[in-house]
Amino acid sequence: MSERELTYRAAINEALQLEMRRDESVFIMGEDIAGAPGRDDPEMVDAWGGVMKVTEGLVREFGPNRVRDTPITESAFVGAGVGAAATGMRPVVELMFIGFMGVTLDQIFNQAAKMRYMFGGKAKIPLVIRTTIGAGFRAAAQHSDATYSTFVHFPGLKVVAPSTPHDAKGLLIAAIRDDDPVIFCENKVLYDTSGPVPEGDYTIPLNSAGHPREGSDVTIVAISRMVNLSLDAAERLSAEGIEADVIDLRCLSPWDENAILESIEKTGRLVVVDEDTPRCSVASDVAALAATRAIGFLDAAVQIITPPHTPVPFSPPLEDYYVPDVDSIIAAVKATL
Amino acid sequence: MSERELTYRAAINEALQLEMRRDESVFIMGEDIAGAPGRDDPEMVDAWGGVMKVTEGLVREFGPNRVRDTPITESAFVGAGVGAAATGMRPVVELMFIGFMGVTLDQIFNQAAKMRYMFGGKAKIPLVIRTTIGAGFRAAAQHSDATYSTFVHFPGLKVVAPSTPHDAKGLLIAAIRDDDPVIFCENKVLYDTSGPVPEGDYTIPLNSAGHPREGSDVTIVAISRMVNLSLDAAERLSAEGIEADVIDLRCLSPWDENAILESIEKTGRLVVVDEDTPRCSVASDVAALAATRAIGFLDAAVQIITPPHTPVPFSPPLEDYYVPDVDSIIAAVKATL
Amino acid sequence: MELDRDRLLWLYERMRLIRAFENRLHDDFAAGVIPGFCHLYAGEEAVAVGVCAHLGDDDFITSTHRGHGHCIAKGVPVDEMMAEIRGKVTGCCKGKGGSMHIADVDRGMLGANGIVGGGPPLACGAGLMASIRGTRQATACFFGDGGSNQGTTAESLNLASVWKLPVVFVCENNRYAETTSTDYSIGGPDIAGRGIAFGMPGIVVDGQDVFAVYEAAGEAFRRARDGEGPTLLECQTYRYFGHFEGDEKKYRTRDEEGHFRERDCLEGFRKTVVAGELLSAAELDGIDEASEAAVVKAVEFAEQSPLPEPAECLDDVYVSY
Amino acid sequence: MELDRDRLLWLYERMRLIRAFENRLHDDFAAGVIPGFCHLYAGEEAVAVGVCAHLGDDDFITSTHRGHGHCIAKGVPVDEMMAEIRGKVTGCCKGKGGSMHIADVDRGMLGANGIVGGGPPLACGAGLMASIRGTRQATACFFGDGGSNQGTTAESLNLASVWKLPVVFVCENNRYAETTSTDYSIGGPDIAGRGIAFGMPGIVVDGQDVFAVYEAAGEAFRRARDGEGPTLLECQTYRYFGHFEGDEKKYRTRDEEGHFRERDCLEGFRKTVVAGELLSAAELDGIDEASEAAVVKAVEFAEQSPLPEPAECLDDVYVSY
Ligand SMILES: Cc1ncc(C[n+]2csc(CCOP(=O)(O)OP(=O)(O)O)c2C)c(N)n1
Ligand SMILES: Cc1ncc(C[n+]2csc(CCOP(=O)(O)OP(=O)(O)O)c2C)c(N)n1
Ligand SMILES: [Mg+2]
Ligand SMILES: [Mg+2]
Repeated sequence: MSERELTYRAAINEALQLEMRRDESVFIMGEDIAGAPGRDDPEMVDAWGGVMKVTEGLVREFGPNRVRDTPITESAFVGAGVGAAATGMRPVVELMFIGFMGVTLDQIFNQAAKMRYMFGGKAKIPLVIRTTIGAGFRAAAQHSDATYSTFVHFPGLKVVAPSTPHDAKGLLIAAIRDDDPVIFCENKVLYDTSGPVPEGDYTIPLNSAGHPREGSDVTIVAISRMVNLSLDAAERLSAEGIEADVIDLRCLSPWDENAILESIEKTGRLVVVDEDTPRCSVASDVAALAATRAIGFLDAAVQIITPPHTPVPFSPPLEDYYVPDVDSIIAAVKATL
Repeated sequence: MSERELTYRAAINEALQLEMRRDESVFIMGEDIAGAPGRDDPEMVDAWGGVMKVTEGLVREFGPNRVRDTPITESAFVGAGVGAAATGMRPVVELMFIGFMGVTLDQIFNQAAKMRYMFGGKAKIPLVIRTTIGAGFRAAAQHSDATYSTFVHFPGLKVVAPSTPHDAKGLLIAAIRDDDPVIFCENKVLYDTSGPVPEGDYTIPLNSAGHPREGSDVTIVAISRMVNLSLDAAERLSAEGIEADVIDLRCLSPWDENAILESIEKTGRLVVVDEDTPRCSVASDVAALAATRAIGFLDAAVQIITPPHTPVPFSPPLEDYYVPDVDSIIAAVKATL
Repeated sequence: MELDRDRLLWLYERMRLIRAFENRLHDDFAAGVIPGFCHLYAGEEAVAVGVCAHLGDDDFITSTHRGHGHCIAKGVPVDEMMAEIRGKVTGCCKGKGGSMHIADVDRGMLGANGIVGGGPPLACGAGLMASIRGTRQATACFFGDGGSNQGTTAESLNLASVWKLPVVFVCENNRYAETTSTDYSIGGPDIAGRGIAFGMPGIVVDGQDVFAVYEAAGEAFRRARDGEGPTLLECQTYRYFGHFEGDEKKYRTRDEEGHFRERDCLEGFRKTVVAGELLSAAELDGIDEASEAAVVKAVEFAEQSPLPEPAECLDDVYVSY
Repeated sequence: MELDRDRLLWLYERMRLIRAFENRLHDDFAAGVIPGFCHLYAGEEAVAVGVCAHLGDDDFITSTHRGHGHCIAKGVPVDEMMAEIRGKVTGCCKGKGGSMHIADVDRGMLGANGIVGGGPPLACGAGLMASIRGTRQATACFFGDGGSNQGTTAESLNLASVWKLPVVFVCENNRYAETTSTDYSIGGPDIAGRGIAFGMPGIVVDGQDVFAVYEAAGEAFRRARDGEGPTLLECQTYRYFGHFEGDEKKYRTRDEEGHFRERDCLEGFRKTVVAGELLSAAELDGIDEASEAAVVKAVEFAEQSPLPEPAECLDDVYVSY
């Protein structure tokens, strides 16, 4: 029986569609997520479906009241998401690129994230902020960040970064149903990748890790697109008789520390692969977890593979140098052996 | 010969004064940093001298052209600092509390930090952003953060957090003279503390660590006010015969990795004390450094002491629980032995 | 203006209660029993009360760092408020928020806000909820003259305008943001004009006169609920105390303060209703006494309430984690 | 308007060069040789050129994601621009910035900007430098209709107004922000009025007419340099191509496009100067040819230039670290 395949993009679109059908309080907003807002001309409706076409078609089914194009005012519309969530809705807000967080961070960090706590637990903010991460598009320094670490740092937020269409759908549905604010990080380079995606709705716990490959020689903990590269590296290593245990850290906050610790216990070696820059990063957290809670099991120094501490450059050879690649993962694994 | 003592507040004020005297291109701006802007009445001039009184008196010496009170528009005036720096000035901008970063982050993260890189090295941004950090004032969730990790994460920024009046003065002078954007974190709770401060100008390298106490049993790496607590802990431990090597991580980005590594080599034990929240933090970086580059020297699991992964609560017993204390540092040290 | 006796009594009661509450805090702060920052609303009562008079329990407000008056006008019980400000577990935020984050979402009070300009986007969100659901709920968004310069405020004015959200923006122009006079900080002739520029009525209102506020807000909420979109009311008022407790107010003259104290909203109200024989002086005196008593009771409640257990620090971050 | 021959020639030359540059990029993008996002300025030339005509080398501009036209008008060499857009090491940002971050600080071009609303605060900073130093340097701040809704823009208008900064805010209202029409996104009758609300002249200008832009900008820069403060010019214009290359423009009609193409700034200029016998058609044809040739040369320069070495990725983050 052949499983249905969908792209990462279509899987996200389907999750939104299913949740909007299921629950009237779910609505989506963002810049040009439908396109040509305010125009009646049927040729124009859904003119874009989002800059990455992830929300295509939704305005046709749900109309402009629940699929809202916004002016370019991220503070106001992300904040409107927070306010709508505090008053009973389940908004899904699109922040076009994670690098745009700077114009709206206060509404995320000081309002959405802290509100429940400041109010003594007497509010809930069931808000999802969908955003895109990742280099590889030649989109240069302000449109290529993968800086989810910034959000992981803030208490009050949950952060997920799926690497497969299957996880994207299940995590997004879980995020929408969750009563806390969730930052949902979609990797632009993954939108066109395909994989099996069950029909109908299903959820994946927001504190879970994926375990796409088992092995006993070395643990590779990777995030988002770095999981794919790590699996490629693992294939090549396997040919040399080195079996990697690959952990997909799809949930960044909360995170499944035990999945990591159990794997380290098994392998005694740890390589962390992260597309975010190195300082104060999830990669550091994983290494710190090893240093604080698995030191007795480590047979080698931990290896961390990330981009350098630089912004993302534009020119193709520079950008290609910036993003971690399969060779560097393989070299890191070998350095632990 | 008795050394001159100044408060942390006065040391910072003196650094600003000296640099403004020395260099016409240095100017300062922020909300109510003088007070009563636009009023001629001599009784009103310098009505506040900043909410924490750090800039008191400067407007009397340098006038309102170089000591500029701003409207409440952090994006505009921090960005104006970036623009002024790019065009030849050396602005020192006050962001009243680090928790206000959210309303201006884009100008810091996407403009100040990335500009030089995006422009191929053909710009320099000699900007200092002075801001206050730290809990202990019962100032609740939005005015008590110590979230310098957010800035350490971003390539293109330098970040310092002095713990003594001496370092505050020397690092601020260095920051003003530096050609890169520097986030200068002042701990509110330290303003009234005193210590020896040389007259005249001197600088402290922006990539250096302090080493306020030597010891061979355990390394304590601490930041800002946590250095003081760590030194108190070290005193008490010393009474029990445990000698701590205390590293003052006054420079967070760049940082003196070697100072940490050398200490770990000597002691074999590492405790990290940070007032920022734990995820994607400088504390994680220090532990990760140990895991990646000092694993062979570690005789025990690394211990990390930070506040919990929560916003800062208001009520005194809650806030006191939130901030790391001397007892918890001592317990952590003992756990490494 | 159709203001019946009950409504008049309510207006005075609320204003008077705010005044009593804030005066007491002023004293208590000086006595050293109030932790943290404390921004008092005394002097500005007519604004919160004239606006909130139009709101029911299922309407919303967003607030500022100077939020006590908004709370009381919206019906948050003073016992829970006082306990919160003292950091007690019986406080409306269980001691986690304090004065700067005092809130009561169940009563539609979406929180004081430590971030100047933090509230307007949230107000758009409450308005959006009502707009999407097609209810007649309305939201009042309070912010200061200082807050009117914040980009988030401008963005929110525009968003509410283009989406015709049922939000009434209430600028409390009390002439100062900390030490900074509006003469210095406000580009343009007034703040109301910014509303007009963003496509909504922008009206300057005498914020010392609760009747004027009540009337202007009445029309604004009618528009809002009828789907005609937002309004910006610039209410000109004055804070009696410093920016926060401890502020010496060196940036303004005692003369100026006196001038505004002469236009006190409570005094003005009293004169009008007594002269117009709408309420008797005795009735008003009774409210004065009751207000003081309510505040005394609130302080007792707060004082007798326990502090939170330290480890409660760890709770209430997430619904689940 | 005192426009001598040289000035007229300069205006046409610059506009024509922008047009040639952008048309070529349009083709080259379709041919797949341009990496990344590419936002073209064709159609809007009169705005950048009419404004920058008033600026010298030591004046400044801030720009947007749609920055090529601003660069050319400010005098950035097209060779270095084309090399940058192709990611070459000879580019004005050594290939690190690309189209969206093209810059030339030495020529006062403070960078295209990938963040809508990113530029206005920077423009205030350049203005502040001049204001503190007491020079007569001025700054032009370009932003779009979409950018006019961003809070940073409103804050900057206010800051420039209260500090009387020598900044001219130039809103390029090309009727769309991506797919979003100004009918939908702009609260209020126009964008110019926002300037007025923040205390500066706000003027609607025909952005298809370089003479109109030149004249309005002239007075604005005079004010700026004389210490009278900022001005907001809302220049009504139109972009000929999609939001970025690859955009199918489903959100607008071909009719509408035709309407604006009929009001083309280059055609309009040609008609006026030829009819007025200010310049000859032959002179203009010569400029047309020279522009095309300059772009061909720029492409050759770019194509022959090397890519950066991969490890140059690590340079230029800090002056020292
Ligand atoms: C984003 C931000 N910037 C600065 C502050 C510090 N601050 C607190 S209140 C205040 C003045 C606010 O003035 P206004 O909006 O007029 O309100 P008022 O205090 O007069 O009621 C300032 C600058 C803050 N809390 N948040
Ligand atoms: C803060 C931010 N939000 C959104 C975007 C995505 N974006 C890029 S250009 C653009 C439209 C800008 O419209 P406008 O300001 O009118 O300029 P135009 O493209 O018409 O020249 C948008 C939404 C961005 N780059 N930055
Ligand atoms: Mg005020
Ligand atoms: Mg536009």
